[in-house]
Amino acid sequence: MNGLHGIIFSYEKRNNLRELTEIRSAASIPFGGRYRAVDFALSNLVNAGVTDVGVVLHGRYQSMLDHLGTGKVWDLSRKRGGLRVLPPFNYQKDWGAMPFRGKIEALSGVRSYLNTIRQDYVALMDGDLVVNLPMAEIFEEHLKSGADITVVCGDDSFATEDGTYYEKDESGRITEVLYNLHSPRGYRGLEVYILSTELLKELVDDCTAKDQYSWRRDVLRAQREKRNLHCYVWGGFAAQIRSVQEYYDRSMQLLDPEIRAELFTPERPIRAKGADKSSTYVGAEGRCVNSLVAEGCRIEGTVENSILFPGVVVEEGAVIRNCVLFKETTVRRNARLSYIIADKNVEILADRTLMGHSTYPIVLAKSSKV
Amino acid sequence: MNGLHGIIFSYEKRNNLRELTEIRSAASIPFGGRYRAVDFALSNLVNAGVTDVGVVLHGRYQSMLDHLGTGKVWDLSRKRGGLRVLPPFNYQKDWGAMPFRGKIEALSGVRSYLNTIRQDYVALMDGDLVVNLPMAEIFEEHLKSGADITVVCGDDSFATEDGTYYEKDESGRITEVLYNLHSPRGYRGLEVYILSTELLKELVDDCTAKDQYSWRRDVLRAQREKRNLHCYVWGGFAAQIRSVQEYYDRSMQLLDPEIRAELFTPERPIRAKGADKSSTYVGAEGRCVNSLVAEGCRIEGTVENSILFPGVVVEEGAVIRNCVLFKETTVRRNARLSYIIADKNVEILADRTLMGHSTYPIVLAKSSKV
Amino acid sequence: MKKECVAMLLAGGQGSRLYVLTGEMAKPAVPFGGKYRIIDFPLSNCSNSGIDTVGVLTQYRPLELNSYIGSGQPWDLDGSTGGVHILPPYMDSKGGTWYKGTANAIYQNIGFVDYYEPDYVVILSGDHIYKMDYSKMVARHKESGAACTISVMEVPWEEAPRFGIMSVNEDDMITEFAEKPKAPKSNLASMGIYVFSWKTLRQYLTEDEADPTSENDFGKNVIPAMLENGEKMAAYRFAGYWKDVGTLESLWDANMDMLSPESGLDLHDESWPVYARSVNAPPTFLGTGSRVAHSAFNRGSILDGDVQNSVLASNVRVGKGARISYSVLLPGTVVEENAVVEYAILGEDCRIGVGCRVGGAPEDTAPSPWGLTVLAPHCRLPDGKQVRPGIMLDRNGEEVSK
Amino acid sequence: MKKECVAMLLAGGQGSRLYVLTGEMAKPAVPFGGKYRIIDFPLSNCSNSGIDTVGVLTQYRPLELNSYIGSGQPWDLDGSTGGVHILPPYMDSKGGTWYKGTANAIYQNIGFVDYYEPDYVVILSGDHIYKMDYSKMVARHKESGAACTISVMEVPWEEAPRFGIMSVNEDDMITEFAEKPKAPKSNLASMGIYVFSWKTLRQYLTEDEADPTSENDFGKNVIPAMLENGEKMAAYRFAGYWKDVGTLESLWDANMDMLSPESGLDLHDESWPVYARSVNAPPTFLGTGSRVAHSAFNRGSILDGDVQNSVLASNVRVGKGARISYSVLLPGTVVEENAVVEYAILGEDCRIGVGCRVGGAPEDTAPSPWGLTVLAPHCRLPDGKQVRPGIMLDRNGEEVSK
Repeated sequence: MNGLHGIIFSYEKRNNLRELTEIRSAASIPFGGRYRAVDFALSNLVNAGVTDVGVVLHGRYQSMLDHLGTGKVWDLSRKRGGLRVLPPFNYQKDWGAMPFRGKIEALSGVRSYLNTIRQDYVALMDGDLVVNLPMAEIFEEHLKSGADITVVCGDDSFATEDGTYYEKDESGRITEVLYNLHSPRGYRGLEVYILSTELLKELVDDCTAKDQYSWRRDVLRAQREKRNLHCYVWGGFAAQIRSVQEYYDRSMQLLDPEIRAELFTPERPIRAKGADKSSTYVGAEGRCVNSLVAEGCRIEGTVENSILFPGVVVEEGAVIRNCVLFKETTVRRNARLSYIIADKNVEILADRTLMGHSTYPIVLAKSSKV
Repeated sequence: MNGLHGIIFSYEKRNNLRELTEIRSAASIPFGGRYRAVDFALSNLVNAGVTDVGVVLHGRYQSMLDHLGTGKVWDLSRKRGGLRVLPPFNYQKDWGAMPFRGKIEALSGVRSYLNTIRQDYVALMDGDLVVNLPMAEIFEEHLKSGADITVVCGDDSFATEDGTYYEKDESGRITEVLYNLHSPRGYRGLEVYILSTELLKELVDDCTAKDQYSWRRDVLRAQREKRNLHCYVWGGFAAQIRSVQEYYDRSMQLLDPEIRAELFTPERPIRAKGADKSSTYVGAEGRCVNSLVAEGCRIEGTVENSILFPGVVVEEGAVIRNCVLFKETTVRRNARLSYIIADKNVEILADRTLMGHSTYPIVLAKSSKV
Repeated sequence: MKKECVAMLLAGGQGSRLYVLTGEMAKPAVPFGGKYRIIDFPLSNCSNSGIDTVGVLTQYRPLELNSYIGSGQPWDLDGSTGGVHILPPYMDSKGGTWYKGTANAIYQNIGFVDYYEPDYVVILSGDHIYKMDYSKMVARHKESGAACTISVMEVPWEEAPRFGIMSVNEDDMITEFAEKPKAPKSNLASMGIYVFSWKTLRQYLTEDEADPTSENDFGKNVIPAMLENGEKMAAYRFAGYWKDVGTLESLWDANMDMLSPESGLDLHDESWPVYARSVNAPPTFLGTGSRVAHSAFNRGSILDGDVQNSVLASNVRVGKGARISYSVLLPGTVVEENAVVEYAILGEDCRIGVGCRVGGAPEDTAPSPWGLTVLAPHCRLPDGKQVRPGIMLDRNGEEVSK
Repeated sequence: MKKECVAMLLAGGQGSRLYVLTGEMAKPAVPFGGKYRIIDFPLSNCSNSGIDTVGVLTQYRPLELNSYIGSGQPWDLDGSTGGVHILPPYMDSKGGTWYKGTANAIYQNIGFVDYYEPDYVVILSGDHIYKMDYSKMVARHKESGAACTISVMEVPWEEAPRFGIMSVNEDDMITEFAEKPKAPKSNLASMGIYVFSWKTLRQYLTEDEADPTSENDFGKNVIPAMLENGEKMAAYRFAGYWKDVGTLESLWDANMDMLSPESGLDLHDESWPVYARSVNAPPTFLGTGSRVAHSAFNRGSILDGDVQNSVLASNVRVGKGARISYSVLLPGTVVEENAVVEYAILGEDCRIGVGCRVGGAPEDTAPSPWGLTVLAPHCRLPDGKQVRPGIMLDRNGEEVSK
């Protein structure tokens, strides 16, 4: 399985995440109690035996750099190959801080890196996709199908903002590529693609020469008849995180044991950085049910239907319902929270009450004191 | 010695290095056969027991990121403290890709990082200074002198482009701060400073509030009477690399055993990344004298008064005199080079002759084929 | 590569008083507190005290310990000079010998210590739970000019006969040492943590080795010899939490202590973190019908039952209707539905079948004699099985005696 | 954590035929080729062959080897699953035994191998210099359906009696094995590199251990037993450079080989890098009066003399007027002015005083018997000292016999 190379895109382009992406890119958003979104793409690749991964960065990527380090967590700290972080200034000379207009433009910016890829095939993934794909199997199917490009699609009821949708024939060949749909139909594209390294370079060069920058418009849609585009349908959990609402709804789905079992299957473990925290302690009067709780928390109050990241403190009498609390959130005595997403290091003072709604969860910005 | 924190500046501001900084910042310029300039500042700090170092980046810093990694080479990959890489977008929100106008502005951009410094004192150094300072001793002298700021100065005959020069009284207190001098006089500032963390934050905040950005103008010169500025004079080798000529002259100085003994004293080893290269081989007909030669070279021709980085190949009949050849330079049969600086991966074809002059060494750009 | 101070950690013992828990691993590798292993405490203390060079002396089933320690990265003990090194016995041209005693273990590794030319050597034990700043103890050693400094703590007078007891003068210099004295003259007990000036220790170790009657033990031989020779010996008073977890009961006690901050064992204190190599697993899920109180847990567990006054390690599963109380569950343990576990220590990857009953509370057992119930790692109880209080089972479910 | 293939590296031997060079370290830790240690070759082969789990079996002075291998990072053998592990003998509840033979060393570590549930185990030796893709050998093993595959190479017929010789059929399956046969039936010599199907090997190891008459050795016991039982045994032909460096002469030969690409030992080939833990030192300086030819050197040296046909490790100093030829200088060796060193191996940190004369060329020695001159690490020769060809000195400069 050494024939596959990974490229992960982590750049700002969707901006409905409000305060959550104020200080980070979508790919480094915390998810599921201890992960960053990009942990999923990285683990998906590594679990399929991929040894070389490039991460194309743009925008607020300090937290991403900190998070990735040398890639040791994913065993991508290697003498040959391994993790390659590709910040934007690597591009043509005076690129500056302009965001990319599309994937092609981003790839064109790292064109010389594409030449160094040792593998014959490339998997493209987005850093903000939360999924546990059997990439080895998908790669095998790609090889068998003889497709030019394999497009991985989801098959669940979730729509996503600004999604791409596909129609396919019985053989799996894609017949239509649609976007900007008011009522989505067909298979939701997960923005995961497999194609040969040669073809990728050819597409990037061709498009760049014509000042085309959009992967879905200028490659997938425009060339859907010329190229054999194959649809791989993934029936499991697959969350694209494009808005606060999607973030919240997808997080809450993790309280479903079946979805957890699927996303965290021990066969393909999702690897993440550790936290130097002690065990979580639930006090004698604490109550914590139907919740996903990371290490290092102290729960003396009540927690229901919530997700707690490491080091959250819930003091006596506090009540947390339907919340997602990031690292080091402190909820003081008798405070009451529902439908709240609290970013890192937020403090809720005693006796305060904050309530959002399931259709409009409230985001508390990093380090705020409420 | 845990009381000292290090901050290293690596940003584009001097631009006489021609092709050498085309693809990298001055701090990541190769020097001395196997080092990058920044290895010196990092090693100086680490050898004084400094455990926490921030590197303020700007400009073309991909090669710097690659070089620094997690800081493992300098034992700065730590759970607490260690190496912190500070790229520019960490700054106030819409900073973008504008270069800093000065050190104060750079520090102002990482203002929140300054708050996380655990040590009471800070050493500021430039990433393009090649030196082996006894920082522990300088720090001790700083504490004893009662100075507000200790300014480390060189005391050799070298001038540097755009240098800052100091005059001091007998007690070591600085009485004058000069720059833009046509004929330099006084002590040449090495842009190495020690001061308390509190004072640093105060100076940054004061200056920023007044839109002052220059450390030497707005702090050192403007406040030279108000503050106790102490001059520490370093009599040894200290190369600021601001122009190709300086780069060349300083490199050639390493052929002097005394200067090498000083810069590479085993008491304060300069640490650098390894290269996975085998031993260097000099052929039966090869001749190599008065030269500094890294590992993995193959020398079948003649090498005199030169510096060879890892993996340089000098074929039969080729003659290299007074050259600096970066990694993987290949000099084919019977080619003749003198006064040449060849960047990484340059190939000189057979029978070619290239000659610069000691007052105008020629730079061959990375990967060029001549 | 000169170092001021090197630590040598005695991790060699089989830990036979932990019985089935150490059947397959060395004592310092035994899991503790839901997240740690015992050796995390001395290693984290070293790291936090600024001691970056640690030798770990071990000869008993070191595989698990070796791979746990690895490069030392989790404890920041992976610097390019120093770091943590496992030191098994080895052969030289004259053949090899196993470690005969604590002093002999250091003696056999004089070459290792000499390499770092240390002024001081800190001798640590691999079976104590405590947080201690060794740099303060070394400072006390330097100030006092002693050849050896022993850390001591006050114990209740009635417990003093169970310890090595130090008598001290007004400067806290040791005047007398009595191993488990019937009539103790002091209540300052040795904690088995020593700082030696290396030159002096090196000489005593050499002499001790030459004495065929010696048991080559620090407490029994080296310390008494130094005292007898009139070496300056300082006591260093320690006041925080400290527990020798060399027995099943004390290991259980210490686990319970971590649930109660008033015990003095605070593992949430960020100024003195206790590091550990962590397991990769998703966060723990507490089900709708779960009831977890006064308990600690870690990653990867799924808790659907009742958990009271217990410490659960990673990847534990507690089924619906199951009840766990006053127990310590080591990693990977599964308690199936409606099983009851009380006052027990369950080894790694145990499985307690549906409706089993394991252990019991002292109050329910009287007047029969009571004790902790202990299951060896990988022990699998069939559904409905009963295991009385005080029983210990090996990995095949056979009863073994404590 | 299942692995298809695990490598076990036998690094246990004292290497007594390297005499003074292995007085203080295990044979695989002996420096080679100016930059490497012997063990770099099998470790790099593993890494380049995609084998990421390696057990290193050692019981002889492992300190240097341990700290050299460290976390395995230089060889990319520090993954979170697998990696390189030093495996010393250890004690379990029944006590401990030293490794009795190569097969017993593996036997004692069955638990380690089992942990990875491998299909195949590659058995390697710690004293061979060669570059080999083990994955091709494993592929041959799989294709042939053999229980054991042995790598072999053709040797000149006249040298065959010095080797373990394999007779093979038309499919290169082994039909007969003869240890150092006087009348060899084949010229295919065993290289001491084996691939076993783990299940089969595990069973043979257990049986071998139960046999009190066995020497518990692969070549003497396990392989013959398998052949006798009719197990399928495949030969894997290897054609590149391979040398057992178990003797001073062969170690010297192999060093000389690396100077000549025609020997087949090419260490500059980037497609099959040989990794090493490198020393931190500035580049080497060749002085104005130096004359270095047909020689190799590494970092940190200062060469002012004449160096011909020699291999110099890091941090060597050769003074003005000194002359080195046909010699191997290990790290840190200093040859003072006007000293002459010929046909010698100088151990680490040796010092050859001003005007010394060490060793000599065979042609200058005749008709007296000639031999390599070897100095133990740290041996310091006073100025003007003469050491005749064939002499070996220990670290105190005393003559010892080979």
